[in-house]
Amino acid sequence: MKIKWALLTILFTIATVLTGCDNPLMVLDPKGPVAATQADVIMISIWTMAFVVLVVMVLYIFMIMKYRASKQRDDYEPPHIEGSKVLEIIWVAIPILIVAFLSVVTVKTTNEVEATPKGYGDQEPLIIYASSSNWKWHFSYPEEDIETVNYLFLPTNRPIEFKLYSFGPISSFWIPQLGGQKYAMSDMVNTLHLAADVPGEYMGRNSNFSGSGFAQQTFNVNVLSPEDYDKWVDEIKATAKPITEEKFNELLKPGHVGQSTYTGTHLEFSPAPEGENAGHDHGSSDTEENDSKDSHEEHSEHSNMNHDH
Amino acid sequence: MKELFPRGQVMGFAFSLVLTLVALSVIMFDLSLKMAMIILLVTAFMQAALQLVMFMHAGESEDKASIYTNVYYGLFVALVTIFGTMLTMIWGYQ
Amino acid sequence: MDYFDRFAVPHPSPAIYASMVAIGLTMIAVVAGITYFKKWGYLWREWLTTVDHKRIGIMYILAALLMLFRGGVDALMMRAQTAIPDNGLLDGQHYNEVFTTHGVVMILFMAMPFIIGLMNIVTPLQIGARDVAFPRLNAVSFWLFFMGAMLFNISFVVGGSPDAGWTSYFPLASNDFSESVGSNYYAIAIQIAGIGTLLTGINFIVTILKMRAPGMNLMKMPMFTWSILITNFIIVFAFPVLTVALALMTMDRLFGTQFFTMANGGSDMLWANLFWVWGHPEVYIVILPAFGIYSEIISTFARRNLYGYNSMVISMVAISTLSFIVWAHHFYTMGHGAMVNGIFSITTMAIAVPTGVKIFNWLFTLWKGKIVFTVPMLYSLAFIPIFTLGGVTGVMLAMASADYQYHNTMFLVAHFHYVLIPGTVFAVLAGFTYWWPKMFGFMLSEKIGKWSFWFITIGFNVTFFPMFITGLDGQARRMYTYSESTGYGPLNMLSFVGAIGLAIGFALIVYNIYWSTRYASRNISNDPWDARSLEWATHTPIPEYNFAIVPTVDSTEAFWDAKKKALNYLAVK
Amino acid sequence: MKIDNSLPLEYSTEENRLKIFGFWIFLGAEIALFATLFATYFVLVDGTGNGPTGEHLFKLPTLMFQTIFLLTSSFTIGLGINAMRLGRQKATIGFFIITLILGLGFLGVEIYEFVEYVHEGATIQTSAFLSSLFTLLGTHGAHVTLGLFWEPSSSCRSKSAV
Repeated sequence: MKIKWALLTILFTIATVLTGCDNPLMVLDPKGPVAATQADVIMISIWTMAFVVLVVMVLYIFMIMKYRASKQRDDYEPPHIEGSKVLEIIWVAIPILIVAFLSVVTVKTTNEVEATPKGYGDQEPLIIYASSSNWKWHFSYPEEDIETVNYLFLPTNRPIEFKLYSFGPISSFWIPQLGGQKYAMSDMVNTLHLAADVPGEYMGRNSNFSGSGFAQQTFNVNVLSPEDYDKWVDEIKATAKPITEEKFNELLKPGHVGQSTYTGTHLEFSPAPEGENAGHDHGSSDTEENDSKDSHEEHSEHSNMNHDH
Repeated sequence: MKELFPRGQVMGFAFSLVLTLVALSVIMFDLSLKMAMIILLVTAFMQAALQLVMFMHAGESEDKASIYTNVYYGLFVALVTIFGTMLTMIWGYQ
Repeated sequence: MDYFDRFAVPHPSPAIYASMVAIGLTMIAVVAGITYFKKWGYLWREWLTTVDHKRIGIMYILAALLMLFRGGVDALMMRAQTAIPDNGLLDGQHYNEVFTTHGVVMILFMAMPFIIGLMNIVTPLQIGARDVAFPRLNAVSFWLFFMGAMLFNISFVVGGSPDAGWTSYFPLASNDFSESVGSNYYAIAIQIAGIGTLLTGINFIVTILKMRAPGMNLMKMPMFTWSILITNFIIVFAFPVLTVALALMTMDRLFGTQFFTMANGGSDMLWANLFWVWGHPEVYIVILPAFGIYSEIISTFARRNLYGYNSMVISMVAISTLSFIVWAHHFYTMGHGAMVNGIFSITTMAIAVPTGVKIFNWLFTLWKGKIVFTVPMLYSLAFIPIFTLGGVTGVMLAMASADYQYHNTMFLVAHFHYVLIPGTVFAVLAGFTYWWPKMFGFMLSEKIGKWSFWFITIGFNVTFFPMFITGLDGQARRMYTYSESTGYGPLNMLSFVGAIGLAIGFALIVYNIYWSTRYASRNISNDPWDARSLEWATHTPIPEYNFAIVPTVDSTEAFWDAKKKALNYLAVK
Repeated sequence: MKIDNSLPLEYSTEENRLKIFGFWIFLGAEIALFATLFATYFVLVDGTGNGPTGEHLFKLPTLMFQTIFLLTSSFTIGLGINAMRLGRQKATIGFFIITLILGLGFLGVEIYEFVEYVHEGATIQTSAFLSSLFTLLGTHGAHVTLGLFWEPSSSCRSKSAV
C-alpha cells in the first residue's frame, strides 16, 4: 500500500506547512478582515472535509485489508446482499447535515464579504477605481485626485471599496492577503470590499488569464498607517505630473509599463462603465460616485477606443 | 368528408387560434409588463402542449412514458437555462 | 490580413517546425506501410466504412489514445516550463497555446471519445442487442468526431493553435485580442465533433430504451448501461447549448455579429454563462460512465453483487438533474450578489450527497467480498480515496466566500485533476484493460499493467498534490512563468517530477499493448475474469451479430446467475 | 419486412418505430437549442447599442400572418396524416400541398420582414439585440425550410406505402 503511505506523508507535510508559522501560505495568512473571514471559512471546510475523508479512509482500509482474496478460504462464496435501508439512509442523512452546515456558513460569510467589513461601518469608505488593461493595473483615487499604475497605497483601518472594470479582456483583481478576487470587465463596474489591518507590502495580481503578458500582470500593495498614507498623498500631489488623455491612451497600449504616478484621474476623460456609462443595464442602480460631466458621445468614444486595437 | 376533419383536431386548431388572439391582446391593450409576460408565457406553454398532444401524437405509441419523460426533462432544462441565465446575467446584480 | 497569413504559422518556433516534420514523416510512413502490406482494401472495407458498433468503438479508443499522447505532451511541456522560476523553454504565447490545446484535447478529444468508444463496444452487448439503433448514424458520429479532432489538431500547423484557454472567454477570444485564426479552429472543430456527440446521444438513448433483451426491464440493466443512458440524456440536453454558443462565437469572429463584443450592447459574460451551462453537465458526461465502469469492475473483482443497486440508480439520476443547476459556480467572482452565489453554492454542495452515496455503496460492495487485485480493480480501488479528495476539495470550492480565494488558482487546477483523472482517466484505463480480452481475444499483461498503474497513481499524486499548496500560496493558473521570490519553485519542480512518472506510466501502457499483442496467450475463455454481465456471455471474438440467440434476462446479473445455476447459458462454450 | 397492421401506418415496421422514437429524443435537444437562443435573446434584448430597439422594428401584421400560417400548417399536416391513415391518397396529397404552401407563405413573410429590417438599418451586425434577434428568427426559419424539403420527400415515400 505504497500509495497510502505516500499520501499520508504528503498530508503530514501539508499539515506542518499549514500550521508552521515560518512561511505560512498567503491565503491562510490574512492581513485584513475579509481575508480573515475567508481563511476561517477555508479552515472550517478543511476540518469538516478532513472528517469525511477520515471516515472514508477508515472504511476503505478496513474493507481492502479484511476482504482480500488472499485472506479468505478458497471455497468462500461472497453472499448476495441487496443493500441496507438503514445504512443507506445514514449515508444520505449525514452528508445532508454536513452540506446544510456548510451552506449556512457559506451564505453567512458570502454576505459578510460582500459588504463593508464588520466594525468598519461607521467610516466613510475609501473608493478606488481599479481598472485593468493589457497587462497592467490603473488605480484612480477620486477622493485624493491622484492616479497610480501598477502599485497601490492603502491606509490601515479604513474600509476600501474597489470599483473594478477593464479596458480589455476580463481580468481578476486579487490581493490574497487582504481578501478574495473579483472580475474586472469592460461593460460594467464590480465592487470589491476590502480593508487592511496590518501595515506592510503585499502581492496583488490579475489572476484571470488575459493573453501573453498575463503572468507579469502584478502590482504592489503598500499598506500604511493613516498618517503615513496622508503623507504619501501629499508627496504625490507635490511631485507627480497630471495625467492627460494622451498619456493615458499611451498607457493603454498592450505591454508592460512598470510603475508610475499622476495627479488627476483618467475618470475625467474616460469614465468607468457605470451608471449611464454602463454597457448594459442591470436593472437598478450602482451607486453614482462618478460625478464627471460626461455625455453619451464621450462614452461611445470610450468604447470605440476599447475596440481599436 | 367528415372523416377527413376529425373533431379533436378541428377543436384543437380553433383553440390554438384563440390562444393566439389572447397573446395578441397583450399588445393591443396596454398591459403592465409583468401581466403581459405572464399571459405570453402561459399561452405559449399551452400552445406548445397543444401542438405536442394534438398534432404530433406524443401519446399514441408504446413509448409514451419515455417520450413524456424526455419532453419534461427538456422543459426542465429549458426553464433552467432561460431563468438561470436571467438570474446570473441580469437579476443577480441588484 | 494577407491570404497567406491565414494559413501561415504566425510565430514559428523550432518545436512547431519539429512537430510539422514529425507529422509529415508519420503520415508518409503510415501511407507507405499500408501500401507495402497491401492493406488498403482491408482498411477500407473492414474499418473505414464499417457500421459495426464494436469496430467503431475500437476506432474511437484508438483516436482517444492518440489524443491522450498529444494532450500528454502538452502537459509535459507545461510542467517543464514551470518547473523552475523564470524558465525560458516556452514563451508566453506558446505556453498559452499549449494549455489551451491540452484542455480541449483532453476533455473533448480524449475523455469523450474514450468513453464513447467503450460505450459503443459494451452497451449493445450488455443489453443483448445486435447493434445500436442506427448503425450508419453511429459511423457518421464517429467520423464527425474524428474530423473535428483532426481539424483541431492540424490548426497549429496551418494557422496557429487557439490561445484563449479551453474556456475561450470573451473578449479575449474575440478578433480584438485573439487575432490569429486559432480561435476559429476552436469554434469550428469543436462544433463538428459536438454534433457527432449529440447524434451519439440520440442513438444510444434509443438503443438502450428500445433494444434491450427480453426480460431486462430498466431496473435489471447493468450499472454501466444505466450510467450510459443517463449520460446520453445529459448529452442530448447539454450539447445543443454548446452548439449555439459556438455558432454565436463563429458569427462574432467571422461575420461581425455583436453577441460577446465590448461595444454595441454585447455581453462578454454571456459567453462565460453559455459555456458553463454546457460545461458543467459536460463534467458529468465524462464522469458518470466512469461510475458505471467502476460499478461493474468492483463487483466483478469483489466477487459480489453491487451494493445498493437502487440507490446507485437514483443517485445518478439526481446527479444528472443537479448537473444542470450548478454552472454559475464557475464564475462566482463575476460580480453577482450574495443571493445568486448562495443559491449556486447550495446546489453545488448538494451534489456531494448523491456522490457520497455512490462512494459508500462501492465500499460496501467490497464488504464480505473476496477482492482480487487485478489491474482494472487496482485502478478502481485507487479511484476511491483519490476521488474523495477531489470531491471534498470540490465542496470547499463550492463555498462562494472561500472560492474568491481559490478561483483561478492552482488549487482549482489540482481539484479538477483530482476529479477528472481518477474519475475519468483511471476509469477508461480500467475499462479498457477489463474489456480488452472481449475486444481482441487475449489479455493484457497484468505485470506490465501493474507497473504502469503504480507509475500513474504515484506520478499523479506527486504532480497534482503540490498544486493545492501553491494555489493557497497565491499561484494563479495559466501563468507561464513566475519569479524566484514567489517561492513556488520547489513545489513546481516536484510537479514536473511527478509528470515524468505519469509519462512513464502511459508509455508502459503502450509497451503493454505491444508486448501482449506479440506474446500473450490466445487461448482464453469467453469469460476470462469470471464476470457478471451479458457481454461476457457471447463468444470471443464477438460475432458480427453479437448473439446468435437473444438471451432472456430475469435479474440484474443474469449471466452470473446462469453460471451459478450451471446453465449452459446461450449455449456458450 | 414484417408489417404490423394493428398500428398506424408509420409504426408498422421496427425500423420506423426506432426512427420515430429517435426523432422525439431529437426534439428534446431542439427544446434545449431554442431555450439557449431565447436565453441569449432575453439577455441581449436591451443591448441595442446605437441601433434601433424592438419597439421601433416589430410590426403587428407580419407577426399575425406568420403565426396564422404556422398554426394552420400544423393543423393541415395533422389532417394530412389522418387522411393517410384512412388510406385517402388524394386528400392526403391535397393536405400536404396546402401545408407546403402555408410553409412557403411563412418563409415569404419572414424574408420580407428581414428585408424591411435591413432597409431600416437594422442588420445582424448593428447591435447585440439585433444579432440575437436575427439568429433566433433565422434558426426558426431554417427549421421551417428544412421541413419544406423534408415533407415532400417523406410524403413521396408514404405515397408508395399507401
